[in-house]
Amino acid sequence: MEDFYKEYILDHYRNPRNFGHLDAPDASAEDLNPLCGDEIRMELQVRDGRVLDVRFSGKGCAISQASASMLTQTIKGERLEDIARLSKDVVLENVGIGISPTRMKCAMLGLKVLKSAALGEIASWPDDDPHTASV
Amino acid sequence: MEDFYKEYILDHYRNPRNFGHLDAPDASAEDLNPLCGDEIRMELQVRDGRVLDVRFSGKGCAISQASASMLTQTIKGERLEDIARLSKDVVLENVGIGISPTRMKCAMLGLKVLKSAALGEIASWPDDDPHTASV
Amino acid sequence: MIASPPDLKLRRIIADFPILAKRTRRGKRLIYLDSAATSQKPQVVIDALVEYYSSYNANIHRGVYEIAERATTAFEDARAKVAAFINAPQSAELIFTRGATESINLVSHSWGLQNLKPGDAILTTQLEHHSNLVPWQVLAERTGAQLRYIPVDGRGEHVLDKLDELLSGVKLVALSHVSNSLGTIAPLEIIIPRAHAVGAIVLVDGAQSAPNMPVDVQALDADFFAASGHKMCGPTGIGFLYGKRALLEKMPPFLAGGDMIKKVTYEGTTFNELPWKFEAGTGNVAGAIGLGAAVDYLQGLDMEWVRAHERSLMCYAFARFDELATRGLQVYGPHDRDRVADVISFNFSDVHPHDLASILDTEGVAIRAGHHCTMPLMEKMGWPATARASFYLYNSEEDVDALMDGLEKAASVFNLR
Amino acid sequence: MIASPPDLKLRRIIADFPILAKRTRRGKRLIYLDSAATSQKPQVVIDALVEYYSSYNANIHRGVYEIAERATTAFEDARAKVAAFINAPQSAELIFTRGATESINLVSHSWGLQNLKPGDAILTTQLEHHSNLVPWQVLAERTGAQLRYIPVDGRGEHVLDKLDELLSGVKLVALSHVSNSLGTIAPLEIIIPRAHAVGAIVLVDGAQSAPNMPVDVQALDADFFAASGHKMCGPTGIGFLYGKRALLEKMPPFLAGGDMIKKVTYEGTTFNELPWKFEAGTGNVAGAIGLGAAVDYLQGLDMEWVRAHERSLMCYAFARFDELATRGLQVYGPHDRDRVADVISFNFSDVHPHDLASILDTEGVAIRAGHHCTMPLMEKMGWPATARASFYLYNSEEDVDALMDGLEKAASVFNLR
Ligand SMILES: Cc1ncc(COP(=O)(O)O)c(C=O)c1O
Ligand SMILES: Cc1ncc(COP(=O)(O)O)c(C=O)c1O
Repeated sequence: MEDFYKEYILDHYRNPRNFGHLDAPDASAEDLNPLCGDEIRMELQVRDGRVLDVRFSGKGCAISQASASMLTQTIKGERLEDIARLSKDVVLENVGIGISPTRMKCAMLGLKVLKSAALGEIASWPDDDPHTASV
Repeated sequence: MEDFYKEYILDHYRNPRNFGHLDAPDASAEDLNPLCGDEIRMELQVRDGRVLDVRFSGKGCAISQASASMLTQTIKGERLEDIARLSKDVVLENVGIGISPTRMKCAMLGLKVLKSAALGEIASWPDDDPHTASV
Repeated sequence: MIASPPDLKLRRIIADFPILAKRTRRGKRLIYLDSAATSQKPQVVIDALVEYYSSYNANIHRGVYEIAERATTAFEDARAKVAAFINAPQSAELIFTRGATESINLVSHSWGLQNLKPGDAILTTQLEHHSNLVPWQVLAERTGAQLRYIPVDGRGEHVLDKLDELLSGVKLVALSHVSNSLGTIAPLEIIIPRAHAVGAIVLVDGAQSAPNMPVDVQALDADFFAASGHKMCGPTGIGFLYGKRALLEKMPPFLAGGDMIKKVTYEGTTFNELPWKFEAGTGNVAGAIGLGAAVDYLQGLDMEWVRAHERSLMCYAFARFDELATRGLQVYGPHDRDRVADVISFNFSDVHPHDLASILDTEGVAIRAGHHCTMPLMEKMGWPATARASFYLYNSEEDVDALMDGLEKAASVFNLR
Repeated sequence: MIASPPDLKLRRIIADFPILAKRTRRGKRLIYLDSAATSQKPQVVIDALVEYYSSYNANIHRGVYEIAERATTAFEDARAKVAAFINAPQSAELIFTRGATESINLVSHSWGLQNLKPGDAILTTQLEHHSNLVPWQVLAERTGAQLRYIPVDGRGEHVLDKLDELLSGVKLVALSHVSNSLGTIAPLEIIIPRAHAVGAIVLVDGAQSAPNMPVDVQALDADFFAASGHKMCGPTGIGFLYGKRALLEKMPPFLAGGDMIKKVTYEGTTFNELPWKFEAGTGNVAGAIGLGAAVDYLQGLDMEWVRAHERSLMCYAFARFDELATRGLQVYGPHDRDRVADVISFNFSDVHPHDLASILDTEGVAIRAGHHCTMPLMEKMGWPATARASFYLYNSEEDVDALMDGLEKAASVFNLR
């Protein structure tokens, strides 16, 4: 857990990238983690099925905000369908290591909201597995 | 428990005394033990506040039927107010010894119904105690 | 007939249950023949509770510290295990409740009040446990829907002659998989497809089937399936409701409170996702974890084996009971060994079942006496009460012999010839 | 300030709780500061469960054999103990439920649907737990009654200036005795008589008071009192509702099923007497017996002592927290030590409570972070979340010191000056 709070996490938490709003987003979504109250909104500008620009807003813990911030850097230029298919690994790679099961939703909230925006409907939690109700 | 099924219990069970109905009872009541389904009805003929005659009817286990049968023999000539105040001891004395807590209601059903008839309202279980919800 | 002594597997099972090694106050071996009321618990289940309370007791879902993580994982793993036990497609379709009764009430309050109106009908059967009957009476009264009964014959078998007629206008069929008072196994393979054909949904009360036979809710195509942990080697105070996701999604919550909400303001509330939408307040965490351990235990034994073991015990018991037929022993319930599960109801001459149970108790034999929470069935059959012996995975033919000896004793106390 | 080491009584208490002797995965001592979420369990409670499951596990109320008698007696004795613990006049007024949430839902469904109509009002407060808020929102929506809030000030204390106005037309007041997120002790001695004066009844959510202070429902003159066993040293899955007999008698049953009925026919049902009218289906037998043992344990310690112990821990914690005030530690909730119970909510600079809790966890310190199931309160106060430390009878001043050390660590991880 110690090495969880790497310098760059704190940096993204205190100086989130792509934070704010787009004037006329082509797609957007927002959601919250009912277990802790973290909130994230994602807005996308889309051209030819690809993400041209992205902004996020929200409030919450360092994990949720930093992972959302890092995610916005990862997905520029990506195709919406690829985004809708992103696995949780992309987030895990971004944040580094050591996320405990309960805090997984903090880390995954940004991805969930991003996928919802890309899909145009509420995406399920990225760690959903038919026989393990995620928390 | 063995000595519970004395000969006279079986006798009262198989040959209940005062079994049946009165033509025009002055007071009556019936009730059942929800835990086992035993049913008892008591009918009283009353003169000058005293029980002139009594009949009971019902179905159930040897304990419930025999104790009701024995009770009808005990109370002839008694005053209604005394009947309303009868304690469970009268039944315990009648049936002898060794009634387990759960079967106590079998034994007491007849008394409860008799007291209800005497009171003109539903009596509580004779073994009620404020801090021990009886069973 | 001579009882076969328990084989190695059975002896090992018996040793798994600490209570079966205890003696009664009179120094008798405990012959527990009341598992249809509640089952005994194997040591592994008791250990799971102790381990939780002594090592990682914490509230779930919200704590980020170590023991809370562990408790949450164990709780949700238990859900997954129970879901897999009945072959539910997703564990989000598995809601923890206190038991079958609460599960059925959840459906009657949530689905029932939302979907029923005057003119609709609810169909159940004549042999339901009060827990699968009274909720529908109450619901019918509240909604103006009509409550109908699939009749049973004198042996407690479903009479399906008029099923089409009975099904007309029916929105919900609620019936027990296995009857707790007669052991009848319901012909779900006939009733469920015909109910679906008229657009009705089907709730299966599995309180007596989940403990005793393999259950596959997908093969049954049950819309809801309710059961109690305490009857299937699990702790008290825990049970479950399985429901098809499409139905659960559309239903309003039942209880309101913590955990079932996503967002609350002073003005109103957004509800949480499945399964938590239906789990308001702190759940029975230890109970769920214990039920998970129970389900592991049962699957380790193999539910096919459990059913076969009980079937063979029933055959032995029926054969031995025949010996007392001429002295007034009457056995109720289906004759066909494939249509009856783990329960035998009977009466012995004019010995009232309560008296019989008290006499058997002096010999360490625990059976149930009464109406078994099926009063209307008893009334229909004309039985004021019955005695009931029920068998489970830890019972042996020697237990049946002990029951027979107890019946002999009762015969002598009551001077039966 | 220097922590006083635990005295003999406290050391003995700590030794009663097996989990407190365990080490975390990182080899740290467990500093459990989340008892407001759920308390730890003393060995006597765990033993009571094990004893039940290994020696007299049986379904209750109906069995006439030895272990069923013993289980029934133990279950009903537990009811009597819990009733006595809150000084209920009769144990028939004490209904076992899964927990405070179910207790409150019982009242909202049974009393609420029967007694409320458009034009009536329900009064609660701005600091309720979702479990004592969402049920009333749902009830208000169903009945057309209006839901109103007693406001709280910036420190989470009840503002009673407009109480008369707020009470006009009110049929039910529902409020927590102690707030789980701020520790505020409600001025029940003012609110209850004034509510009664306008003919309203009062439900007290005692989930946080029953564990932490002496409760006397007669002295309070509460009409209903709800609490959860798992927060007061008892098992999970058990709790209770106290209600005045006159009210309970007139209320319709909530859940329907076995045990709550007296007589059932295919046409309808007569309900059972109190308390069983409200206890449908097999209850949490082991849970109730465990709660009885918990209540014995608490009474053995003396609830006056528990309150005094926690009060003194709170004073110590407040004093130590002051040391970090200049570095951005903000403490919420009442200042007056007599108006706050076992809970301290706080925030530390820009460290989000979740991150704080994760960092503390690495030191073995278990606190809670989030909205504590009081989202509307958090929104009103403008706090996205808070960190919460809660104290119970097994905590010591050394635990507070460990919390302080953890906060220092968080400060260094987050580079706070
Ligand atoms: C004040 C208050 N009310 C109600 C509840 C709900 O209790 P339970 O979840 O045990 O039903 C809680 C528990 O967090 C509480 O603190
Ligand atoms: C067929 C059936 N349904 C429902 C129930 C009710 O189960 P519980 O009392 O555990 O809620 C029982 C238990 O006796 C049962 O046998």
